[in-house]
Amino acid sequence: MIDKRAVSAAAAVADVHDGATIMISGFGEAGSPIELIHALVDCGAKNLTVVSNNTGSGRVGLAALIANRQVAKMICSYPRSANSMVFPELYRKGEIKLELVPQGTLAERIRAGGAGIPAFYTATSVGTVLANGKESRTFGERDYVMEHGLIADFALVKAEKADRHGNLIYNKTARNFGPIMCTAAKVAIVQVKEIVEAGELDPEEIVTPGIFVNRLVIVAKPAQESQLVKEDRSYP
Amino acid sequence: MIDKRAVSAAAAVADVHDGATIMISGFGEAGSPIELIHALVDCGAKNLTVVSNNTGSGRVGLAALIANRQVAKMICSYPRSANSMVFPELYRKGEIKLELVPQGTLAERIRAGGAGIPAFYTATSVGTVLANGKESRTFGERDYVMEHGLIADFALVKAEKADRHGNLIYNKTARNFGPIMCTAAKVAIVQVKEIVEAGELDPEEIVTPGIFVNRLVIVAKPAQESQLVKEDRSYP
Amino acid sequence: MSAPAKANYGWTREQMAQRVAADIQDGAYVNLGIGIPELVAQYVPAGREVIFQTENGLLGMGPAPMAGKEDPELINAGKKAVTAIAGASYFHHADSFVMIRGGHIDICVLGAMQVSAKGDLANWSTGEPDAIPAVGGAMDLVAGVKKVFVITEHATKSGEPKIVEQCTYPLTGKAVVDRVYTNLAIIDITPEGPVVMELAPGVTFDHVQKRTGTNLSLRTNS
Amino acid sequence: MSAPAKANYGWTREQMAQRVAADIQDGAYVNLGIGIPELVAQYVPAGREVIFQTENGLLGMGPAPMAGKEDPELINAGKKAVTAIAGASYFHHADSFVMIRGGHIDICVLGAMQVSAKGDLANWSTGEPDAIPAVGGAMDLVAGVKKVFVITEHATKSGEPKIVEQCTYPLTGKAVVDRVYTNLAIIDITPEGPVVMELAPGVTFDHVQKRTGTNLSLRTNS
Repeated sequence: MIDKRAVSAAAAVADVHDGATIMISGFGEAGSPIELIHALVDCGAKNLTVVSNNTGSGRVGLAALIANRQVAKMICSYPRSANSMVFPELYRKGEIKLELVPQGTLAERIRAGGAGIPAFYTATSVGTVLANGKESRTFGERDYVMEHGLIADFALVKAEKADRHGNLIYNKTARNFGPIMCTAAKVAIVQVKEIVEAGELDPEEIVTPGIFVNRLVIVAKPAQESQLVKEDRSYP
Repeated sequence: MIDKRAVSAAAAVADVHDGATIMISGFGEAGSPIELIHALVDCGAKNLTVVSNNTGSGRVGLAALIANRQVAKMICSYPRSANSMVFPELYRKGEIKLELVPQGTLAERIRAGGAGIPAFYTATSVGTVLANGKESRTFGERDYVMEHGLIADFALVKAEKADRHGNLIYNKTARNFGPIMCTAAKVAIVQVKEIVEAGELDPEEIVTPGIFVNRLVIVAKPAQESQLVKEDRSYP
Repeated sequence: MSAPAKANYGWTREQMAQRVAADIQDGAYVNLGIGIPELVAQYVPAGREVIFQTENGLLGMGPAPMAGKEDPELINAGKKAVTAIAGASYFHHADSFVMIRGGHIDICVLGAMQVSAKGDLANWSTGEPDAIPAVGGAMDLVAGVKKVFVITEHATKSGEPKIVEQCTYPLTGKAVVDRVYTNLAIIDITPEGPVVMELAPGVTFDHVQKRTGTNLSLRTNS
Repeated sequence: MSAPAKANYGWTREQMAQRVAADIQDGAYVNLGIGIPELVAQYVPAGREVIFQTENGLLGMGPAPMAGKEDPELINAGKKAVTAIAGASYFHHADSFVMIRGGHIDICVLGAMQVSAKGDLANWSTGEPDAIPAVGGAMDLVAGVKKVFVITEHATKSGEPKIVEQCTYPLTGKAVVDRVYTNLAIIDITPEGPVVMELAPGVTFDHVQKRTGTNLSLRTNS
């Protein structure tokens, strides 16, 4: 019988290896899988490439993973949010690499990776420094750059609810990168507040079909990053 | 105030011009907007290019549009279904053109058109006659062909319910090409069984956000193609 | 579930479908082509849960509905009425082919007109001038799904071999087939060519080789 | 809704936002950048319905919630708490940028560091070696949205012009800006260069030209 529940967050991330590429959902704190990231801090895998829109804030969640020197490279669109200090500090010291990608291109590269599309063309970034070194091409009367699909070894994603098949629904703007990251990772690990019986989620309403999900972890009351930052918490 | 309701199917398709490219939703009869297609038969626009997965059956719906000699070219994946005779007959006589596209490539080309992506690469059709004349390219160790985004002047789509903003939900496997065709057409015309107040559709559940929809037509009790074919009906 | 009928020799279609079903692991995501492949869904072994995808937008396809309960908006890729299991989901066509092209489906089971020694598959067109070409999702499936199983009669009704050195019909994909299930044998396509993994009861290797258009080898239990 | 404060001369930020809002047609789909552009939402003229998109996955963004009613999972692109109107919808990031890249958003309103005579926009990076580069969705917006409006102070705090012959900061996009709303004037970027369409009350063309790094022309009512 299909049952994707992992016994714990620690068990769910235990096989993340040094040098892995990890996609982490979230736009700021909305949709950021803090508990899974903290399990990854405990797991200790190093030299990671992390694909995530931001770089975390304070010293918890993604920022804690970076502070713990587990991340060699960030692929993201906006590495400096309010209260983000860990990444900027390491970046200025040259101790972490950055691949800066326009947000829509980042999203489309992830979607392409999940869809088996190795490359596509977009007008985004044409004529800017972010197009430097990229192949360009004219279609019709417009110039485009070629961008490559992104895939990952693992995705850490936060959703709202799942069933044992791994079907997912999300909450409001916490949906953001979760659905596409589930498609683009070899192993998608998802934390949810609740796991319901198969059939309880309306099949018209499911956002991520279970085929894209490998492991489920229940975090009934997930921490909110902004609250942890306000309390000046750090992890571990 | 935003209100996308058209007064009738006839009014909704009145500006379809000769030579237009029209996307028509449906996989077989599921999701086929019969009443909108019949309005297009009445409208009489000619020399159309139609993008649709099939070519209709019997002498109603899409088959009626073809039988009425309004379609110069079909872009589709599967032009011969059960009970499809109009297209095969004209095709054998050389009186209608066919661009045959693998189903997933057709879907992705439509999605790309709606997403502002002029071209992408796929492994589908590599090494087959459908790759003839297409640019190919190796990424990693695999060969791919380049495919172009598809856009249309109009889309005729069947959905289940809408609100006045044009937000849509669909019914089961009648969803198929509807959502992506709405994104890829300059003017998306949608027939629904019912239009509800804004706010009645759960924002988590909306499949097509209203931004992709231009005109709504209520067809409370849409005909089923298979039933019309069984009754040997034809249109007009 | 219909009881397998007895064939003159070799496996019946139902037995072929049973053999395919036996090779589908618990928890697999599977797409079944139109025709004989559809029979596979009936033979999932007890204790296994297999999720069927149909490319027209349903994951978790269930069996045909009872007569009178058909919903023309709940159909499979063959445009037949189906049902949805608990835990099913609906999605649009581009998302459906994210599953297929993106390598998320574990197995697809397809019919064939010809399979070559190298695993080329021809199953969409006779290439005849008056044929209406129709490809559907076949090329996407063979390009994107992790394992491609073919289920087919070993030879055509007129006795022409379907497993051949080179396909003469237009290809669906090159070097895409992993395993072929026929009424006579189960044959793996390997880098060394087609290997007979199992013979149907009462069928000899020579019998199979005579009905095959390319050299077969027999699996050796080493 | 805060009452516009009075400026020493020209338009206040609130008045600038009002001018932008006045140019947004009924039924438009609009994306507002972070900062001054966010003010625009407050000034939609009575009788018009404008739908705001925020690229982190919401169409139909409403005003900020009342204090204590913030939901950390309902935020805008500036990561501030917002609400959703009746008729709103949520979607994932790739679908959000289908709207943006695909040309479905009618207008975006962005801040600027520099705008060139040809409509080049620089608004994402100073290009200084120790700056942390961060682009967000700006490049996607200028490449994909039908009309790009810029709302900005006419000059920097130190008096440097922001409307210039050539941008010296790294570009967000080339030839993308349609119209610039400053505290001094409304300026269209035309094939013939920047044209002052309207001057703020009490502001002369010469005054604007002196604070501008490229030649302006004045709209002639012909």
